[in-house]
Amino acid sequence: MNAEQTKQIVEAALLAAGRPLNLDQLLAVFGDESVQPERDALRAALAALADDYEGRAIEIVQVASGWRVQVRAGLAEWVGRLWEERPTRYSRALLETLALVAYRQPITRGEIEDVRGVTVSTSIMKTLLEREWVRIVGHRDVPGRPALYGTTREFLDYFGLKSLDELPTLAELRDIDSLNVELPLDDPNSPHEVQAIEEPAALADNE
Amino acid sequence: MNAEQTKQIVEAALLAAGRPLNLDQLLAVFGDESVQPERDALRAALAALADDYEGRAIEIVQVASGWRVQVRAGLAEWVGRLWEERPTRYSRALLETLALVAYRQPITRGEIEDVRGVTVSTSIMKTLLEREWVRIVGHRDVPGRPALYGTTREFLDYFGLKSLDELPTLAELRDIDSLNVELPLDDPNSPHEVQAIEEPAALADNE
Amino acid sequence: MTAPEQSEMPFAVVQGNPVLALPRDLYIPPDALEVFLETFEGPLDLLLYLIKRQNLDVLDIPIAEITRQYMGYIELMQEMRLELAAEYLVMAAMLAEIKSRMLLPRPAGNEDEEADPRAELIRRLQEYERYKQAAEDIEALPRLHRDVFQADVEAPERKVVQMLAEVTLKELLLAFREALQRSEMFAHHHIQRETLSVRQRMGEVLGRLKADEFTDFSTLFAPEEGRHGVVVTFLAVLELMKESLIEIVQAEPYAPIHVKAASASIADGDTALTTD
Repeated sequence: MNAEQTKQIVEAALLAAGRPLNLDQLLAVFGDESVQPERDALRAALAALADDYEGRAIEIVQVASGWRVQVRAGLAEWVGRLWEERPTRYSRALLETLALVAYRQPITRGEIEDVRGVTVSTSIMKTLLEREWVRIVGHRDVPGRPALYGTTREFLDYFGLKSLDELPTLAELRDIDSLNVELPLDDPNSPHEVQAIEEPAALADNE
Repeated sequence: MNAEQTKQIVEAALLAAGRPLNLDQLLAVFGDESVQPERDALRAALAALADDYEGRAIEIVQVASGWRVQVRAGLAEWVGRLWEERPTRYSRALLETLALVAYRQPITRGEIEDVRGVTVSTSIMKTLLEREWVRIVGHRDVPGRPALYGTTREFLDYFGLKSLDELPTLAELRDIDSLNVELPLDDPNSPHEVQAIEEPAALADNE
Repeated sequence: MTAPEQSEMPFAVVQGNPVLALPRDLYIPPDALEVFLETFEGPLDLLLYLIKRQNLDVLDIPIAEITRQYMGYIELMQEMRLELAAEYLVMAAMLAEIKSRMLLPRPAGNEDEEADPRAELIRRLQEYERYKQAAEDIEALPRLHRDVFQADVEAPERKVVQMLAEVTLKELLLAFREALQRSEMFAHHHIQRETLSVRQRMGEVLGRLKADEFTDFSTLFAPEEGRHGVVVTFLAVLELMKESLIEIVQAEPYAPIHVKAASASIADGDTALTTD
């Protein structure tokens, strides 16, 4: 099998799968081991496709469970019109719970509640589990053996991440004692420089 | 909007839609009428895409409900492998049933149930028959004439046995770990403990 | 319901000065206020809002002022008959306690050892704030079906092929042993190694027989199997007879023996032998 054929089969598989495919899954498409190309040949095919897609409507991206072909971000505005349903909006309570699971996993529901200062409703955990963004990864060895939650590969895929390392950086905690030495307080550079890389304009709703 | 942009939006829509799109649906993607391209411009974009796809893994075809992008028929053999379902492991109930058929054949379902103390589901018998490990060898001459099951040659072949005599006796079964010397149960070279999911040839190398 | 009057609680900050009283001419529809109050994700969120609104640093909250504002909101929520989570009241108590401790003069000389009464609250506020921010960051990530659309192209012959599961002999035997242990079959040793080959042969013989047609008895035996094989077949036939699974007929002594699978119509004279 030559490089061109390999590329065609890889492209066909990625376009038809409707889900990300990793190298093993791509190899399996070729049949049993005797007819599978080398992994390097696959990587070359993926790179060649990425080149082909340059300037086109689609691109190849790598997420947690493999490679997927998706519409370029600049075209999402148009493509989104294909579906009449508005994309689901998730409540702040759900997103905060998800953030705690993502950054502090494995974590129990009680620990999430400690940080948020309010109870976490059962329906939120249920939604996160049903969406397969979160799963039970074990039980904490304390009375009641509460479930420990962690995020899934589907979570990473959904948000276009290869691994948890790619999550936006968590703000650092400042020590109360640092206040006394770091006066004046109003240094505009100090408190927020460690904040998230992409500053979303999302705070607007707080005023 | 120039022809290149129009083509990109059309391509993005067709690739992401997951269903055929007719001209009206494609136009709607562009927004309201004031910004929609001419229908001829759309047709030109579709023709240009068809040219682009020449020699590639996909093609544009017109079907009853519109246009759709599909994987070329010549690649079906490979792409079809994407939907091979991973095998699910057999249940303990199924294994017990199979073992009882092996040791007490010919045996009726009712007799299996007597030993197991629980009913044997129809789907278990169906799976065993379909797998051709078990067959109906006759009917017991009692009311209802229940089917009598026995094991097959395929059963022996699969488990690497020349005859049922090679199965351990009940006494030997008590200490299954001592069986390793007499039976090809655990080939130290192939990690059977982790079992099997993708290892169809696993038993062959025991012979 | 009338518009609430809250003398102490600032509804807005105008040029740095909190507007404490709701202007008489400004009417906030109760529904809108309710929606506003319901947007808070709990006491920490409400406190953060109060702090941020005044551009205060979390590390240096004026406890007395913030407590007063917080209590104002709590009263308002109660007045609006919003279902007030217990956490809000717990926080109110915590604030009151911190406030009172702040009023106590600290013993001179050991300022370092005496923790700031606000420390725990500040820690919790910061901790909550960073995850609140993280939630907003996650919300801003490109998301599948909202910002990202995966290519999904029609594939020819999209049929699902079910692969077969694999089993090892050891698994099979372990399962069997467990079933036996439950059924106490170990108590009766009526299955011996020898009978296994007989049982296999019973199945084989039965498989070759038909109910509506006789088979020559002698054809059941394969001489090439040797004496042992013939004996096994014979035992199998006897066992099948005992279990009323086959019919054997012989027209007269020394005439050929014929065998057929048992069927209900012929076996009516028999007392049906069920398995024991």
